[in-house]
Parts: sequence; structure tokens; C-alpha cells
Amino acid sequence: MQQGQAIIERIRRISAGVQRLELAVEKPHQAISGGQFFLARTDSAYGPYLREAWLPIAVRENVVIVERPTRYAYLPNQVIDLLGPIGRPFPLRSSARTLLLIAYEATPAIFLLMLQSALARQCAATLVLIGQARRYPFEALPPALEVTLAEYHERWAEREQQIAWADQIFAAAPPPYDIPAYLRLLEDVQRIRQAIGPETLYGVFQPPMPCGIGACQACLVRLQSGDEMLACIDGLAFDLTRVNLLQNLPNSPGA
Amino acid sequence: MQQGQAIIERIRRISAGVQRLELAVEKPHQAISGGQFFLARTDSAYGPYLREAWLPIAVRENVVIVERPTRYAYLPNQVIDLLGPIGRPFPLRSSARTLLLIAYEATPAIFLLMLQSALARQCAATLVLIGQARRYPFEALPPALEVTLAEYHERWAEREQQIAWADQIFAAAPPPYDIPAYLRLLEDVQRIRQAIGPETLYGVFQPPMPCGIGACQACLVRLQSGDEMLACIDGLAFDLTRVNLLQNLPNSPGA
Amino acid sequence: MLEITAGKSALRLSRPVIGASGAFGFASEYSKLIDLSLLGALVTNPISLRPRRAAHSTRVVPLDGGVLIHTGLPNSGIHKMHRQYAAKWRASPIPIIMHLIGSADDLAECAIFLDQQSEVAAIELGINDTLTAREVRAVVATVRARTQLPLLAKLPLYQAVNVAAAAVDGGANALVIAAPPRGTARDPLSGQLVGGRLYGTWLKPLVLRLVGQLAMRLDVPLIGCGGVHHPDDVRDFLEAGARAIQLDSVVWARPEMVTAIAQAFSVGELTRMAGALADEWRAIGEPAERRTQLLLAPPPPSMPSPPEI
Amino acid sequence: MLEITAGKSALRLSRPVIGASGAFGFASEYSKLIDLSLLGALVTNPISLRPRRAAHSTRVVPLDGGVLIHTGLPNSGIHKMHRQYAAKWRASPIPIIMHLIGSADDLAECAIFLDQQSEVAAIELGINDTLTAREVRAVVATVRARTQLPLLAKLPLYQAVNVAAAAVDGGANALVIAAPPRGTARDPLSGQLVGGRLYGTWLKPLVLRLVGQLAMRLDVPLIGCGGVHHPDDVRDFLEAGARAIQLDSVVWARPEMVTAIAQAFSVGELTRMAGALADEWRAIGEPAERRTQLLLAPPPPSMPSPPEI
Ligand SMILES: Cc1cc2nc3c(=O)[nH]c(=O)nc-3n(C[C@H](O)[C@H](O)[C@H](O)COP(=O)(O)OP(=O)(O)OC[C@H]3O[C@@H](n4cnc5c(N)ncnc54)[C@H](O)[C@@H]3O)c2cc1C
Ligand SMILES: Cc1cc2nc3c(=O)[nH]c(=O)nc-3n(C[C@H](O)[C@H](O)[C@H](O)COP(=O)(O)OP(=O)(O)OC[C@H]3O[C@@H](n4cnc5c(N)ncnc54)[C@H](O)[C@@H]3O)c2cc1C
Ligand SMILES: Cc1cc2nc3c(=O)[nH]c(=O)nc-3n(C[C@H](O)[C@H](O)[C@H](O)COP(=O)(O)O)c2cc1C
Ligand SMILES: Cc1cc2nc3c(=O)[nH]c(=O)nc-3n(C[C@H](O)[C@H](O)[C@H](O)COP(=O)(O)O)c2cc1C
Ligand code: FES
Ligand code: FES
Repeated sequence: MQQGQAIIERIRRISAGVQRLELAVEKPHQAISGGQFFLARTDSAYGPYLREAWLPIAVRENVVIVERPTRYAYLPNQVIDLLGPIGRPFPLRSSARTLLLIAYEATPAIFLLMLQSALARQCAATLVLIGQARRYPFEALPPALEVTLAEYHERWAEREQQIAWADQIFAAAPPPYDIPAYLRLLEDVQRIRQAIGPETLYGVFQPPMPCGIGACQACLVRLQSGDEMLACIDGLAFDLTRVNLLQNLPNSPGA
Repeated sequence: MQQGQAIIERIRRISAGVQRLELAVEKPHQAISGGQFFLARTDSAYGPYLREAWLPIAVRENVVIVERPTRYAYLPNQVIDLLGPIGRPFPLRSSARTLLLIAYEATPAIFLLMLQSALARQCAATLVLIGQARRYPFEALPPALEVTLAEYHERWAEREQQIAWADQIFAAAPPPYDIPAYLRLLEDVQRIRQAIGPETLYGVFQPPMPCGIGACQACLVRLQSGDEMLACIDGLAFDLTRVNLLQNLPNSPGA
Repeated sequence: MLEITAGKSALRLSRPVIGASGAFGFASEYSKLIDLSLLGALVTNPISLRPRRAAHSTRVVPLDGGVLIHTGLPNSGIHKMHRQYAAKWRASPIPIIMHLIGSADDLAECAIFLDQQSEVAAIELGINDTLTAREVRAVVATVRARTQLPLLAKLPLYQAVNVAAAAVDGGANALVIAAPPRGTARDPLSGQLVGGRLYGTWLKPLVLRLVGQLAMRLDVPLIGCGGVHHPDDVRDFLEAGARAIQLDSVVWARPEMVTAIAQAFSVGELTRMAGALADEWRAIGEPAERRTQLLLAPPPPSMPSPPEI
Repeated sequence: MLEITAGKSALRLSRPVIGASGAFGFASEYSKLIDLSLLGALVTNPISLRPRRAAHSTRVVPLDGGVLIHTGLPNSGIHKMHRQYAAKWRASPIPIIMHLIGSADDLAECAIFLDQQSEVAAIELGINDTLTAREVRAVVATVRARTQLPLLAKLPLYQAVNVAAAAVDGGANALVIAAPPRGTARDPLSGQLVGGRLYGTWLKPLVLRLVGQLAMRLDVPLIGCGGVHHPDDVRDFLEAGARAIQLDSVVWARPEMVTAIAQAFSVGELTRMAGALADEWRAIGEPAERRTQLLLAPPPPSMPSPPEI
């Protein structure tokens, strides 16, 4: 993890809602893997006070491509202050041959860098876009990826086969996370696969991260063991069979 | 005084430090006279919290030209929120035939709109640029205006004649005002002209103005009579023979 | 309609949005920019028994996202102010509340004077930061004994929780939470550190918490004041237990927001504002306790923020 | 060099810039980004006698120009924390100050334990917002009686002026002014109002004033904490009477500023910082009283801001 400067070299709008920024980054920021991200600051002032999470979707030598909503305006040559890489790479098993990625109402951008290496080593991968996630411009996705669309979880007709088929399953939701969605998925996976092996079912947890370095303790995720893990150090992907989902409901009664 | 929106139609840099913005303004803001100004906000957020004073230097139908330092960046078509006109027009006497304008270390922009009408009615006008004020691009000033340069007040060689010659004298300084400079000027004028008639010698007072409308009482200027006047309502020009200059020193011991 | 009653007299607010002392001037200064009849009431700038002159020192220090102001509370004393402004106050489309400052004796004399007049609908007492709870009770009781007018007490931010009950015991009919806190900043002009009161959007979370705490403990109407810059801020204050709010420095920074905030309320009843979520929203008529309790009750199922796609 | 002494033991700071509790973690978390040896000392995140778990509820609400945070102060209790971190603390290039929270009994037990250990150079006591001056004196005295270590007391913002003398009477060797205040904000996620502590640049003028007030009254070293985001902020605190400052949320927002701020000080002596005016600047060695008095002395002649031409 390093602090450094990046320069926006190119801005490409790929749909009404999504733009891709090509950032020239320094060495330490080129070594970023799928599931890791940056905490970015566009401004030398303090508004917004906290940094924004920027998700890289591809790396090419000294250029990292990140995806940002189009409602933020950027300029070519703009200098961006980056902290990163934050978090652990997604735990893609080397033995995994089939990969199921699910985006609940959220951009699938967080999966794309991992997907690149998975496809490179001949994994078969399916991306499920649920609800608003269907608005994602899937023409921009790798052709080798199979894409399934569903209005909502229960309308995801292929879920029996796809869940049974996958060696590993990753689910994302709008930040910070969507516990009800992850619960529905966990129940389905338990029902369909009976035993869920270790390193099989992951949810993405992306709480606000004041520091991103393990110091402020604000991004804790509670586990069923009673332990707590830091999303910025141990995340973003957490094994959904180990997380105490109910204790991570935002503003839950236990508070 | 009204709140309204203006659009930046054109941006022209006239020197390294000065740019002129042509603003398309609404009706009530076209009726602005020399000495009046706008309180502007470029941003819908609250940083900076207080509005900025924008000085118009010319009015042409629905276009007002304002001068701004080049260290602020603007874009064509940018929408600006304006409050104004603020303050009273400078009290240019209809009988005045000779006008002396002095800029101490400051842009003379605040004089230019008044100067336009003064020159239109055949006043003779001299502008004295002192210290840093000499960096002002005087090529951009009306040719009918006589310009005198001086390194500092005491080096202003022509001041005996020019002070004796003028029907009215106006002095400006960097905001909010420069009491030591105004004191030196007042002493000179008293020495050179013996009696100073009413409406002869004015200083520009431009304290920070939270409201600009006479409500917050933060812009008070103390007079020798013991009275107080509001710079936003009664200013910007105050008769230097009536102001209690020592009581308006920033953070003076009386505080 | 919110009523703040004191025996037989009452202050009636058609909308729970009030112009705060210090921000709107002494009467109709802002009528050039704002339709003041949209407000429920207007509080005058501070008025004292005897004349006060402006502070000599630096009076404004612009800050990141806020401003420090120290005016010295200039005014020509209550009698002269009354002569000067009575006609304007009579002509005001909304009730005028006079903000009074001074010692207990001064305040008592002001109260006796105002009780003879008809232009002012209520008194807001500026409670000095240095007073103990006991002193606050005494000051309020002194004024209470000398006027029939409804009495609002505006409490200092840091002391609000400690002195609120005392102000009510002394006879305050409503509490304004809170007067802006004092601070110190470097004056860029003189290069010196100067003191004054602080304004800005960041005040809101500080004040909102105090309102929430006091709403659970006290039965008196609470008026939130500090950092309200948006209709959503009003919603937050009402939900925390305030019955009304005061707008202060927003009128300088963005006068149009005063209108937007006031217009978010129809007369008497409360319409839902932009951004309000149906299931969170409570009508203004419900008692403060009820609304505050709800904050501590189990939450609705998680509501993901709108996706960024 | 600033020394905070307690009998024979002393905390020596090579620079008057300290990493604040809650912001820098428990030990060397920030060593990846910052050369921690540039700091004078580091205060750990809060540690309690018994384990504390993270708050269930929303823990972060981003705000305009700041942030609300409520962590619940998770830590596994002083004994386990000590086992886990002792090696890191021993290896630290700068003194480690442990921030302790809890009841008087808990704190006493923690103090007895720390007095047997060698890794921690001083204790910072987090003083609860709800304690009276008398209770603060008792808590500090309880801890004082059980350790030889230098004792810093970190006071709540609202109560700092009221409890400062009591903390000194109880035996505090330095005061940290102040712990961040609590506030309430709407969590965009759950749509509910939530509580927590508030951080941001706007804290500085509030805290600076308290430091100025206390420096005039007390003889104990004061450490300013709140809203320091720039080398000029350090200058302001030292001029107001602080002997050192703590950096907190700036390290999250702009870690590079921590280095810039620390590097503005050479060891022991104080160089003038960017933007400092020669005639205002006072050396750090002068007593606090002297420096604070100067603020109230007649000002230099007006210094116009640089012209905009
Ligand atoms: C509700 C209310 C009621 C009031 N009632 C009265 C009343 O009854 N009678 C009356 O006369 N006035 C009253 N006032 C006005 C007010 O209390 C004072 O007259 C005015 O604020 C002057 O206070 P001050 O600035 O001297 O005090 P403070 O703000 O307490 O400051 C004391 C001095 O220390 C300086 N200082 C502060 N912090 C620092 C620092 N960190 N470093 C260096 N210097 C610092 C300040 O600049 C100031 O000079 C009232 C005000 C209010 C809000
Ligand atoms: C220095 C220090 C020492 C400490 N010492 C101890 C100790 O000895 N022992 C210990 O157990 N803990 C200690 N703590 C931890 C701390 O005091 C509490 O455990 C923790 O802050 C929980 O407090 P709270 O959030 O419930 O209280 P508060 O912040 O006071 O809030 C009370 C409740 O009201 C809610 N609320 C607040 N404002 C509003 C509003 N406007 N509207 C609606 N609801 C609102 C809040 O969300 C909260 O649920 C210490 C902390 C510090 C800083
Ligand atoms: C511009 C301005 C704004 C004010 N705003 C408020 C306010 O919101 N609440 C309040 O109780 N008093 C307000 N007052 C009065 C102050 O609270 C307070 O009485 C006064 O500011 C105290 O001292 P000072 O201005 O001399 O520092 C304001 C005064 C002024 C001049
Ligand atoms: C992120 C974070 C930052 C903190 N910063 C400070 C601080 O600057 N000063 C301090 O005394 N304590 C600090 N603490 C501890 C708090 O002051 C305080 O003990 C704690 O926040 C109280 O309750 P809460 O976090 O449960 O609301 C911090 C704690 C955390 C988790
Ligand atoms: S974001 Fe601070 S510990 Fe994870
Ligand atoms: S700026 Fe508010 S009264 Fe002049």
C-alpha cells in the first residue's frame, strides 16, 4: 500500500451511467490484483473529506483503467491522489474451473480484473446481473463471459444449475453490502449444494473506509466465531458461511 | 438588490494576473453603477462559505464585464449565482470636472465603471497606480485617462499638483482597506488643500460581507461622530474626513 | 401550526421555520430577497437595554466551510431600537420575536418595557455561556415575572444539556438549541488570533445530537438552530424531536434555500420533502418522545443506496 | 524537546507532533505510508481492561467536510493487547502512549499492569463526557496512585474548561484538548439518525479557543488535538499556548500532510513554517503564559493581503 499520484490519460463513456478512466499510475499501483482497489482523492481540499473507492477493471503496463459513474466529471490530465492497493486479492482457487459472479443491483466492475486472470487460465465464467445491474453495458464485457440477466433473485431462472455448476461463487451489491441479498443467496446455495466447501461462497463487503490501512477500526466485519475482521485489510471478499450476517445489518437493534 | 443567475459568455485574459469575464446577467443586475458590485457564488456547495466580491468594470446591455484574478479558473457557459448590486454608487459630484483615482497596491478595477460615466461627461481623470498596482495592464484602460505610476506614496512625485488639481479624490487598497495608506493620503490632502470640502476625499472600504444586505452588522465602519455605517449599504466609498480611521484598524487595541 | 403559550398569551407559527437572531437583521432587511411571509416568525438581532457599539477588532474571518464572526452586537438600546423599528414590526407579515441580551437587571427592565408594547410577539433570551444552571434559572425567572409574553431561551451549545431544565424551571416556554459556539481563528489581515462565533454546515450534527438528547428528557417545545442549510436538515431536526427550527447563516450563503426550506412546509400540515423516505417520515403533530423513541427502535430492512451503473 | 515529567519518569518528545488515539491504530499500521520516526510520539487506539467488540450499528457517516464515526472501541482487552503488540511497541522508533478507557476501577487495574511493563512510555486517559469535575479528579487520582508513568488526560470538548483544573489536581502531567465531540447524522444507508464522534477541519477553531483559555489559567503542558490539517495549524496552536499537538483524521484524508507537518519542525528547536510571519512567531521554549499574553497585546500595523492584480 502506497500513496501516489496518477494522471487521467483518457476518459471513455461506455454507457449513460458508466465511464472508464485510463490512469497513468506509479509502479506500486501497477501491482494491483482482482478485488483490490484504490482510495482516491481528486481534490487538494477536504470536500469530500473521506476518499472515494475507485475500482480498477484492467491493468496494462503503467495504465490502470478504473470505472466511475458518469455523474462525476473528470478532465484529461487531471491529477488524482491514490492510496492503494487496498485489500486482499479475491481468493480465486487455482483449482477453480467454473466461476459464478453475481451483481445484485450493482456494477460488476469489482469482478472484472479477477475475471481477466480467470479467463486467461481457461476458467469458464458466468456473470449474473440482477435488477438495476442489467443496465450495465454488457457489450463492454469480455466475449468469453456468459451473461445471465434477472429482474430479481427469485426470477433468476438458471440459478439452480448455475449455483450447482460453479466451483466458486462471488456476489457483490451496492456499497457497503446487502445483507438480505447475501442471506437469500446463502440459503439457496445451502439448499442446492447441501455442504458448502471452504472458499466457495463469497460476498463483497465495502463499508466506508476512513483510513484503508487497518488503523481506524471503522470497517470491521463481524464473524460467527465472534472474531472481527477489517474489510480494508482482510476484505473485500468474505466467506459468507463465516460472516455473522445478522450482526452486520446496518444500524441493527443490537447497536 | 436581487439574487439571480449569470452565465459566463467570454473569458479574456488581459495580463498575467487579470482576466475579464463577460457575464450575461438578468435585468436587475444590468442596472449597476460605478462603485457597486456583486457578491458571487460559483458553486452550489458551501466552500467557500462566504460569497466573493466581483467588481464590474463595464456594462453593455445585458452583459456585465467583471475583473477577476487569473488564479481563479472559470469556464465558458459556467453559471454564477449573483447577489447585487451591493452598495451605493460612488458619489461623483455632477459639478466635478477633475477626478483623481489612486490605487494603493490594488487593482483599480473598482474605479473603472465610474470612470466610464465620468469620461462620458468630459471629466478629466488621472489614475495613480502605486506599488504593485503598477502591474495592472494599463494598456487596457481608456486612452483618455492619464496614468501616473509611483513606487510608493512618498515617491509619487506629482502628488502636490494632482491633489491640488482634483475636484474629487478616490483611493482604493486591497480589501478590506489600508488605514495607514489612507492616513498618509488624508494628511497630504489636508496639508496641500488646507480646507477639505465635503464630498472631496473618499476611501474605499471593503470588509468581508457575510450578508451584503445590512442584516449581519459585520461590515460596520466607525465614524468620528460615534455613529457606525454599514459598508454594504452605505459604502464602499466613505468620506475619509468623517471616518474614525484609528478605530477601524483591524484588530486594534480597543477591541 | 405550532403554538408556544405562556398563560393567556401565545406565539403562533404558521410554519416551523424561524429566522434566527443575528442573521436576518432587525426587521425587514431581507424582504428585498425573500418573501418573509413564508417564515413562521423572525427573531431580531440581539438588543440590549443600553446602546452597544460594534467591536473594534476584526469582525469576520472566513473559514473552510464556515465563518467566524464577532460583531460586538451593536444596537442603540431597546428604547431607541423600538422607536426606530416599531412601525416595521407592526407591518411585518409574521410575528416578531425580540432577542434580548444583558444582565438579569437589564433583561428585567427590557421585559417590563416590552410588556407595554404590542409589536413584539415573544422574547428570546440570549443565555450567556458562563452562567451556571442556577443562574440561568434565576435570569429566566426574573424576566418571566415581568412579562406576559411567551419566553424562548436560546442556550449556549456547550452548556445546553446542563442548563436546559433550569431554563424551563425558570419559566421558559420553549428552548432554542443552540446559540453558535465561540472559536478562535487567525485573521489573515492582522496575522493575529481572534475570537468570535462560528457558523457553518458542520454545526448541524453537533446540534442535532443535543436536540435528540433533550427531546427525550424534557416536555417543552424545542427549536433547533445551527447548520440548517437544506430541507432535509429540517426533517432531521423534527425527527430528533424539535418542533421548529431556526435558519441562520444559510441566508447569507444561499438566500434561495430559505425559500426552498420554508416552502417544503404547507401551512399546518407537513408535506414530505425531496429525499424523504416514506416509512421514516413522521408527522409534526406527534409528541417528541414518540418520534425520538422510534430512532432507538429496530430498523427497517437495509436499504441499499441507488446503484451506480 | 518537550519533556512531560512525573516524578522521576518522563515522556520526551523530540517533536511537538503526536499521532492521536483512534487515528493511527495500535502500533505501526501507518509505517507503510509514513515515516513514524518523524513524530514525537504515538498514542494507541483506546484500550480497555476487558475486551470490547465493535459497535453493531452504522459506524461511519460521511459528512460535508468531515465524518461521523462510532466504532464502539473494539479491542481485546489490555492483557491480550499487550501480548499482541509488545514487540511492536518495543521496536517503535518513538515513544508509545497507551490510551486507556473505562471505569475508575478498570483504569486502576490497567495502570497497575502497565507499571510492570516497559513498552509504554506514558498513559493517556480518555475522560468520559459525563463525569463532573469532582469525578474527573477522583479518576485521575486513582490512576496516579498506581503508576509512575507520566499521565496525560484527554478531556471532552464541551467539558474541557470545566474539568481541566480537576484533572491537574488529580495528578495529570499534561492535558490533551480535546477529544472529538459527539454528534448525530442521518445514515444514508439505513435512513436513520445515528450517533458518533465528529472529525473535520472545522474542529480547529473550537479547540483553539479552549487551548487559549486554558493556557491563561493553567501551568500544565497543553496538547492541542482537533482539526489540525496543515503546518500553519500547528503554529496557531503553539501561539495559543499549546506545547504540542495531536494529529487525528488528517492521516486518513491526506497522509502526506502528517509528514509535511512533522517536517516543519527540526529537532528541539522550531523553524519558521511556510506562511509564518516573522514578527508573530514565537519560539516553542517560551512559557505558555507569555505567548498567550502576546495575543492580547496591541497589534502590529495593518498588513494588507497580497494584491490581486
Ligand atoms: C446570549 C448572550 C448573552 C449575552 N449577554 C451579555 C450580557 O449580559 N452583558 C454583556 O455585556 N454582554 C453580553 N453578551 C455579549 C458577550 O457575552 C460579550 O460581550 C462578548 O462576547 C465579548 O466577549 P469576549 O469576546 O471578550 O469573550 P471570549 O469570547 O470569552 O474571549 C475572551 C478573550 O480571549 C480571546 N481568546 C479566545 N480564545 C483565544 C485563544 N485561543 N487564544 C488567544 N486568545 C483567545 C478572545 O479573542 C477574547 O479577547 C451576551 C452574548 C450572548 C451570546
Ligand atoms: C474517554 C472515554 C472514556 C470512556 N470510558 C468508558 C467507560 O469507562 N466505560 C465504558 O463502558 N465505555 C466508555 N467509553 C465508551 C463510551 O462512553 C460508550 O461506551 C459509547 O460511546 C456508547 O455511548 P452511546 O453511543 O450509547 O452514547 P451517546 O453518544 O451519548 O448516545 C446515546 C444514544 O442516543 C442516540 N442519540 C444521540 N443523539 C441523538 C439524537 N439527536 N436523536 C436521536 N438519537 C440520538 C445515540 O445514537 C445513542 O444511541 C468511553 C469513551 C470515551 C471517549
Ligand atoms: C451575525 C450574528 C449572528 C448571530 N447569530 C446568532 C445566533 O444564531 N444565535 C444567537 O443566540 N445569537 C446570535 N447572535 C447573537 C450571538 O449569539 C451573540 O449574542 C453574540 O454573537 C455574542 O458575542 P459576539 O458577537 O460579540 O462575539 C448573532 C449575532 C450576530 C452579530
Ligand atoms: C476512529 C477513532 C478515532 C478516535 N479519535 C479519538 C481522538 O481523537 N481522541 C480521543 O480521545 N479518542 C479518540 N478515539 C476514542 C474516542 O475518543 C472515544 O473513546 C470513542 O470514540 C468513544 O465512543 P465511540 O467511538 O464508541 O462513539 C477515537 C476512536 C476511534 C475509534
Ligand atoms: S478503513 Fe480504517 S481500519 Fe479499515
Ligand atoms: S455585510 Fe452584513 S450588514 Fe453589511
